[in-house]
Amino acid sequence: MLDHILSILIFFPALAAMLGFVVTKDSMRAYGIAVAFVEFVLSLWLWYAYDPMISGMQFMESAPLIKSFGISYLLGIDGISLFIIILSTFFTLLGIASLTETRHVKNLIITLLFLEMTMVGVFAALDAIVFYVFWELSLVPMLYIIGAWGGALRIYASVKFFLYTFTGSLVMLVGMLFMAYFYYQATGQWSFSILEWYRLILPENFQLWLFAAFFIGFAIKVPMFPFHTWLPYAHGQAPTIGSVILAAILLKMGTYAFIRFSLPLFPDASVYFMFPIAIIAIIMIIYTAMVAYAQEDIKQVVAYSSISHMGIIILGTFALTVEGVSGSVFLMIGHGVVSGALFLLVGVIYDRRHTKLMSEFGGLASVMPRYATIFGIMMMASVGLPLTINFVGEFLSLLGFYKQSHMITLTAGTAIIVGAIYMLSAYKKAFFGPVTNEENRNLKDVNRTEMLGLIPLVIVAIWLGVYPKPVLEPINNSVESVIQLMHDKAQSQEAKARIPNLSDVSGMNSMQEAH
Amino acid sequence: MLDSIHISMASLNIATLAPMLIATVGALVILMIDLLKGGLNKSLYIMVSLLFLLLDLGSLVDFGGVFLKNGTVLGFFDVMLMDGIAIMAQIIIVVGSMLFIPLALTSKRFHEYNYPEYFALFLFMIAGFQFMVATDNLILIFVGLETASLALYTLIALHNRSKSFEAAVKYFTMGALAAGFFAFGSMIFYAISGSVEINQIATVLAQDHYSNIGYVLVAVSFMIAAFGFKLSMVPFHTWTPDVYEGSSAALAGYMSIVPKIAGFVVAMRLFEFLVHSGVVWLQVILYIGVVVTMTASNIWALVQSDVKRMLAYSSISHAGFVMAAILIGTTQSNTGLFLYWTLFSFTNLGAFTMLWVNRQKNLLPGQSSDHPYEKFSGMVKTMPMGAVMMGLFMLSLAGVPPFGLFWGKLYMIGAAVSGGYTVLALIMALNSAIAGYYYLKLIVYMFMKEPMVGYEKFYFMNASHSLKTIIGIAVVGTIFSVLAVNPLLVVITQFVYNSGY
Amino acid sequence: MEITLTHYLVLSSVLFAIGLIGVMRRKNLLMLFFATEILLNATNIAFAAISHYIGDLSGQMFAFFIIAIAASEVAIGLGLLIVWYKRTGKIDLDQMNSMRG
Amino acid sequence: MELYLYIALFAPLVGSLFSALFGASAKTSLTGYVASGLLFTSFISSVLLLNYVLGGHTVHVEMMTWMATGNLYIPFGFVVDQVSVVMMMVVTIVSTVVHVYSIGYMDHDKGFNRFFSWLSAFVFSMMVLVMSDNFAGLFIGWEGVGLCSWGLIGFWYHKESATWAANEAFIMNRIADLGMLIGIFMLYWNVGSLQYDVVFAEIGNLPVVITTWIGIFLFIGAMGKSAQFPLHTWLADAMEGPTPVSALIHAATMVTAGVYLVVRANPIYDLIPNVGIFIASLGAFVALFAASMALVNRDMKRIIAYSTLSQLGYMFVAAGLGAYWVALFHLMAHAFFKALLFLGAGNVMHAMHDELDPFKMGGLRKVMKGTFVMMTLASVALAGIYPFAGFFSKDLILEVGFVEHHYVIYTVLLLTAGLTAFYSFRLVALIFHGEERYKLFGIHPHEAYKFMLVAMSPLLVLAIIAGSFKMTYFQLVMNLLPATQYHVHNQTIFWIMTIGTQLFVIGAILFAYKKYSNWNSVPDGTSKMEKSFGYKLLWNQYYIPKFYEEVFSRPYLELSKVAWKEIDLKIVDATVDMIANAIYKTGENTRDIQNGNLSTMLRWMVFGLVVLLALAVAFTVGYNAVGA
Amino acid sequence: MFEAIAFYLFAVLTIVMFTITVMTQQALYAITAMAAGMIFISAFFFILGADFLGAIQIIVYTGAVMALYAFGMMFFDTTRNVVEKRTNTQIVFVLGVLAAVMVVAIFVAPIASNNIEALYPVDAAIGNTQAIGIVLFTKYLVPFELAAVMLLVAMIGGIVLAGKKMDKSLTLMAEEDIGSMDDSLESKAGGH
Repeated sequence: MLDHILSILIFFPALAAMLGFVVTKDSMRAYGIAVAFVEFVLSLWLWYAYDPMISGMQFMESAPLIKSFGISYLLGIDGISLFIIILSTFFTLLGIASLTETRHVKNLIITLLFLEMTMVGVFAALDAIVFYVFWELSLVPMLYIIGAWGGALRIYASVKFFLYTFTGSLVMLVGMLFMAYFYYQATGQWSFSILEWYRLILPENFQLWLFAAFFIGFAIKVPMFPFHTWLPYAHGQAPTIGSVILAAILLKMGTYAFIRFSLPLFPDASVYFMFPIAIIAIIMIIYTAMVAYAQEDIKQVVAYSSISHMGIIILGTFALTVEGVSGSVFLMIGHGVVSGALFLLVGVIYDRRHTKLMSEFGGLASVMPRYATIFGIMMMASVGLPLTINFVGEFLSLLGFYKQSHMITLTAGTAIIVGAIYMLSAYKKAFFGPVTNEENRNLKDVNRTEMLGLIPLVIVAIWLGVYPKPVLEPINNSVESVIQLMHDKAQSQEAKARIPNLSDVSGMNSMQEAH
Repeated sequence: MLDSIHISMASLNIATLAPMLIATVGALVILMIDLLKGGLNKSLYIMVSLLFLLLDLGSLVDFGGVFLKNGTVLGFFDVMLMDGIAIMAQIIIVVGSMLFIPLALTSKRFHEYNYPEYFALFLFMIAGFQFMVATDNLILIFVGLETASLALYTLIALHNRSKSFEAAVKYFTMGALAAGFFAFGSMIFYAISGSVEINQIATVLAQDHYSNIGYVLVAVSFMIAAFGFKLSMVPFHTWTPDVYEGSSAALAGYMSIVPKIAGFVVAMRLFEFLVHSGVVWLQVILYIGVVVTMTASNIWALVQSDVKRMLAYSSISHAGFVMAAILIGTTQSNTGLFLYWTLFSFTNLGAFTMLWVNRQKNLLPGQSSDHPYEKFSGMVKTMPMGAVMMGLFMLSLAGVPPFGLFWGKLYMIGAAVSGGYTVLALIMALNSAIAGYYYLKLIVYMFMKEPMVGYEKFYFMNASHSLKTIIGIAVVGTIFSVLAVNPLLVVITQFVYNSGY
Repeated sequence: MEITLTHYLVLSSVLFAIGLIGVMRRKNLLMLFFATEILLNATNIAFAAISHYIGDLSGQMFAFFIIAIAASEVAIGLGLLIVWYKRTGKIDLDQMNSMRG
Repeated sequence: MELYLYIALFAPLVGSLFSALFGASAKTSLTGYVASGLLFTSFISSVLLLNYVLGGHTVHVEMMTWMATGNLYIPFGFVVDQVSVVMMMVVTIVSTVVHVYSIGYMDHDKGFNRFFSWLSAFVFSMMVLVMSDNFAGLFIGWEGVGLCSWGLIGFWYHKESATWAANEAFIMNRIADLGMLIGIFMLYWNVGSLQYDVVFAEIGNLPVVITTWIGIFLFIGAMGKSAQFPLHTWLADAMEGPTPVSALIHAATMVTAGVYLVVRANPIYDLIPNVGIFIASLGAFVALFAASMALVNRDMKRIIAYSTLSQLGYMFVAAGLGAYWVALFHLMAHAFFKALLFLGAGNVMHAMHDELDPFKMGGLRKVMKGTFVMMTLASVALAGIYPFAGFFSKDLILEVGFVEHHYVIYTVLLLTAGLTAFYSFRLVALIFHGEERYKLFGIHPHEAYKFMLVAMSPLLVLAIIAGSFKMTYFQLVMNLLPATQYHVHNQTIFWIMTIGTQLFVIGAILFAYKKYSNWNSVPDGTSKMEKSFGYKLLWNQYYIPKFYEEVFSRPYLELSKVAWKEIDLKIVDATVDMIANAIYKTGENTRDIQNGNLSTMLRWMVFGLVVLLALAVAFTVGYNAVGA
Repeated sequence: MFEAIAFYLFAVLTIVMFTITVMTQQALYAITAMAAGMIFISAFFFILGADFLGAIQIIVYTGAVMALYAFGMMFFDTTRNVVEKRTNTQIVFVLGVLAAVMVVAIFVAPIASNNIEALYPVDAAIGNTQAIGIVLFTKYLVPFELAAVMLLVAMIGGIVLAGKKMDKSLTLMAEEDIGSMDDSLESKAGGH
């Protein structure tokens, strides 16, 4: 079974979703939880069976799909994708378990299960086209979730989300095809296997163009400034569950893809574009933090904060050092947990008051102390307090980039300041002060169902902040192989210099030699 | 005074006529049956048609085997040309027709199906298309084209309402003008090469090193105009939306597939050698034509308020997309053309059948067309499976993987990239994105809006078992196309490559 | 003064252009059909001339088939006009714009 | 000994979590007792460790890996050495006292349990901060205390000013933390490790420029936590928190973390004397600057806060001049008497129903004897009168300045010492002497619980006798810190200085008493002095908070709004929508091409043909031209 | 010389006739002019030695096609003036003239090719009609047969469209009404 565990992971939810059409409406929630739980356990088993010492791909599966065009059903995971897969199954489980939506629950759960399939698929795919298939397919359930269960502007938001991402992806597709064609020219064979592509060394000018093509697809998904404007709408209109999954998993697809595609395929271009992208990352960090500060709707604050955090992830990714890239992968998980939790939390209050405007609240800390506590913990995690999950990622990302540029890191480091500003002020507006609105006086504190969703997240957020090793170690090993691959493939002097060579390094000594 | 002419039967290769003859005979049989005993139910004719189409298909498959073994077969003084693309195009034509003809079995009664002649004309039309693709003689192409077109005009008009007459008249008139273009263009080719056979024309032009460049270009201009009409390239496309709107949804779906593939094959035969001749002009013109067609029709599709008109514009856009294959002119692109069209057939047939299924007899109150978007609002609430299937077709048309058309787009864009047309590939990609909007619009109506009061009952107005079966086939073809792509590619590549394209 | 192929081609082009003008100009559908006949006839002259000058019969064959096609078109065209006329009582194409956009 | 280390470290955490369990429920005294008991355990463990360290040993444990990736390896490592054990002692003593005191102080507060949870959490963070064996661990504690400080300043979250102050404190600290973070990054990329031992062993091999930058960035971190100019404004505002919090966090422990950092990183700062001088100068400046603001303030707690700030300046002077042990010593002594002072202020506040303006008090010595004695003694200690703790530590700093020939600094510090004495006794005089002005406001003051006073007594003792530990202390820390003795070698000058200083200070005290002990009215802002420019300047804290508000906070908010409403919505998003709309509009505007008229359609066809022909002719002409 | 005179004469005549066809307001003039033009065109065929084509031209066009049109005109009653709304007439002429000018511009250059070979050479020994017959029934047998099919299609199409059955549209009728109609319709259909 382990030989096909990835396929099982991918298609089990889809199959279950199909069968779900038969399940009656009342039992659908239980069914959904059961399926998601099984899936989550399977993913945990995957972790258990995963050998953290091997840096390469594991649980590989391969079957020709379109042989004459080199497309094959190629799956495999490494330390980078493993945990995002677990995160996906985890959040689907949490999402369904803490679901408070009452309209058309059956459709919603079926959609969520399909979405789970696409999410796992994206992270498990090693064939560019299979990757693309899941990547695009993930838009459809999300479109439906936002469009059917969303707020007043839901149609605008969902269509914008879909079209924007779709457009970017198509440009990326052209890039993929070009890449495959390049491979064809070099070897006489069509192939879309990423692992095969890794072996290609492209001329630098090709790299630049291809990098740009992939970049557009990924940047819109992340979303990077200035392609980010779909996100606030999507979050603003999406139901809680949609926002949670969107923030926790779907955004990670973009950053994951950078590490899976852009870095190892185009090392020279990655170095070439490092600084422009770092500048964008800085804009994302500071500018969106400012925008978040100006928001009146607490969900928008969290939405913009997502963009800001994604900026740090991007920065870490383009640090092109083991520390930075590991950090960014870890931060993907961290941000997933934290922003997912924050959206869940916003959902809790929205369910009670049907408004997300901070001016409507105030003094919630005295009315809903448990809620305020959990929110506070997650807020602090979001702000990147040490011993919470986000700190590890942010610290490593910034640390990693420091090697490349001091000034940029210093500027980007203001994330910890501006992040604190908008988060704390939002928290202050909603939770502190006297209870001014009579409607808030009798609000119920978080109930059992909601706790079920939130407590695990709190535990994870702190556990991985205190003891990130089980996750960080596999990530590190896989990232090291990526960086080494990049170094070996790099052609330009600058790239060779910027991307560390790990193979002849043992311990600290070489570090000083570098200086 | 006159030498007797000796012709051996073997050299005639009468078998090359078999597929078309089967269709023609089928039509005649239907006419006979009607003569012998009138007033028979349409189901009889439908089944007879299906039967003959099946025979037709059988003979084509047989030809396919022969082709793979022996290569191109010529017949009847080299008028008939059974090469790979001819066989494939005919298979698409016949299969498309076989999927179409059961759509006549609606639960409502429509005028055209009361005529046995309708089915006879339908078979004649198929024969016409088959002749058109199975030759490189401009005369036979012309006659085949006209046979098919004249039958088609009649079929459209037989729907018998003023919109369908209007559609038929428009189509006919523009068709007559296009026929004039075709004749004039052929005339110029004849003038400079002394031949009306494309192969021969190509040879002579090559020998002359295209010294009569002006003539060639004028001839090509006329030909592009003629085929631009047939393939609905902008600005020769204007008939398409009106004709689709005027005719029944079933026939509109059919028109979006079968006549076009016939046109593509002829265009391929005619333009391919010109593209490769190094005449930059043609490449430029085709480039512009392809881009304008794709983009403009997409933009117009955005603003439609009727689903059928939207699909009409969308099919123009798809045709433009496919025309790119001829521009690129590599084996891969031509393979892509057939792959694309095969996959497109299933999806588009499905989409139009969905329209056909919810066709009501009279216009909805307050609406001026059969299939306004509003009709579909909230469909998921009242008819979830129907909405899901329609959504599926829309996603496929938009090119969302892994549904049918995605693989076609993938391969076509891939062909553009490897043919050196990177910018074109980007334009194709971006156009797919624009197209996403109007397909999405329908999905938005179906899945995200509340049902309109009083419209609920229209969703499956016209459904019957055979229609549902066809939709089922289209759904299966759309979802599981990924499994079919590889075998298709292998076969198509072999056919295309061995035909010299 | 010798009449060359060019003369015929030019004549054919002129007639074709007249046909085009007719097609674009006519609003009476029946008279519009006349113009399409002119298009085909213009081509026919050229076919016959080319056939003559290069001594090949294919051109005449083409012209022959064009005549057949023209005849068939008339039949269908008139048929369409008749149903249209029966339904609306008009053959003016300006009246025929129920579909647009 | 490792066991004691872990007990010392984790006992507060256990206490905190235990209290947190009851966080949302009504007051249970149990939490107070448990938390205090655990802290006492921690204190006992610290004592045992101190004993062990006094024996010349150190304890160094590595609990587990925290972060490890690439070459980065950060463990949870803890070290109990001569420096950290001193800090541990300070922290555990003061916090134990504060905990016990708080049981009484917070008696009637709804958030009793929550308070203890936060407070113990703070102690835990502080312990992590001082015990960590690497910079990353230090940073954990660093941020941890910041968090707890946020929670405790904003403890009464229904008060707008409290939450505002909490956020201000957190954000200002964050600004400094960024500097610290950058310093850590620099260390990592230049040394390859963040372990103290590795860093200090390697630091000498680095170019001075890099070391300088490292020093500067680390000090920026210290500036935030220790509220040095220009990041000082939060400290005064932080007085919104409950008074025990002010005692523990904003006087004794957290704010001294910056000093601790500089002391801890002494091998780095030894290499960069220029930065040291800058630190010292800044320290001296802050000492005077803060003291000046304390002169006119009318908020009891703020006055003490400014005094804290001023004393922190002293510590930085010492640290900057390389007298790390002196800095640490003053840190310790200051912790005791300042905590005492704050707790006394707490008693007064309780008695006065949270009234903070000393002008509205007066004559309290009658009803609050214990408190009066304690605060007076604490003030004496603060003023540096022999033989109280302050004398030994503070005068030492003056000597350091003198010995190191930084006479300007010396002079400034001397002046500040006078000011300190003045404002301290201004406060004491206003509160405890003179007329009972509180009667005007209908308040009936009462002395605090007995056990609170008892709880304070250890601090009182320490404030008096801490100076006598000087030599023991010196012996202890010289293992780790540069063992420079600062003696003015000329005996005459030494005595002149010492006695002179004492006289100056006593003079200041007397002046304060004279001026304020018979105060009989509440100033209403009409007196001449109050209208003078100098007074206003000091009263408004040199207009710095206003300046920050006008130059940073408000523009930032405005800019944020512009970023959102003008840029994000009207430019970035509008561009995207504009593209989409442009496409759609094009469709709307051109759909009339399809006007349904057959004539138009035919014309379009012919038009297409003509265009093609035109292109054909053009191309032919061009082709022939090129051919010819 | 004779050839030239004939060419120019008939060229002018056809052009005039067709211009009348296109330009006149009178349907009757138009059809008459067109018939004349068709006949003049057949003259070209005779000049060019395509006797068979000439004959066919006269028979088919003037015989069949014109008869059909004449029938149509009677049916539509278009002998009276049809008021045609003219819009953008300039564009029409500009486009037409442009097309002619451009094509002519190309056509004035003689065709230069040494590679044109007659596949079906005109044999002076046998008559045009005979030669046509031979080619038509060998090489062009398939198009010829298909043309027959095409004419059949045209015939069926014409008959069906113009037939009485088209008068009532089942497409537009409600299902219930069709049920009552069915018998009468079927009896009629069976009748012919």
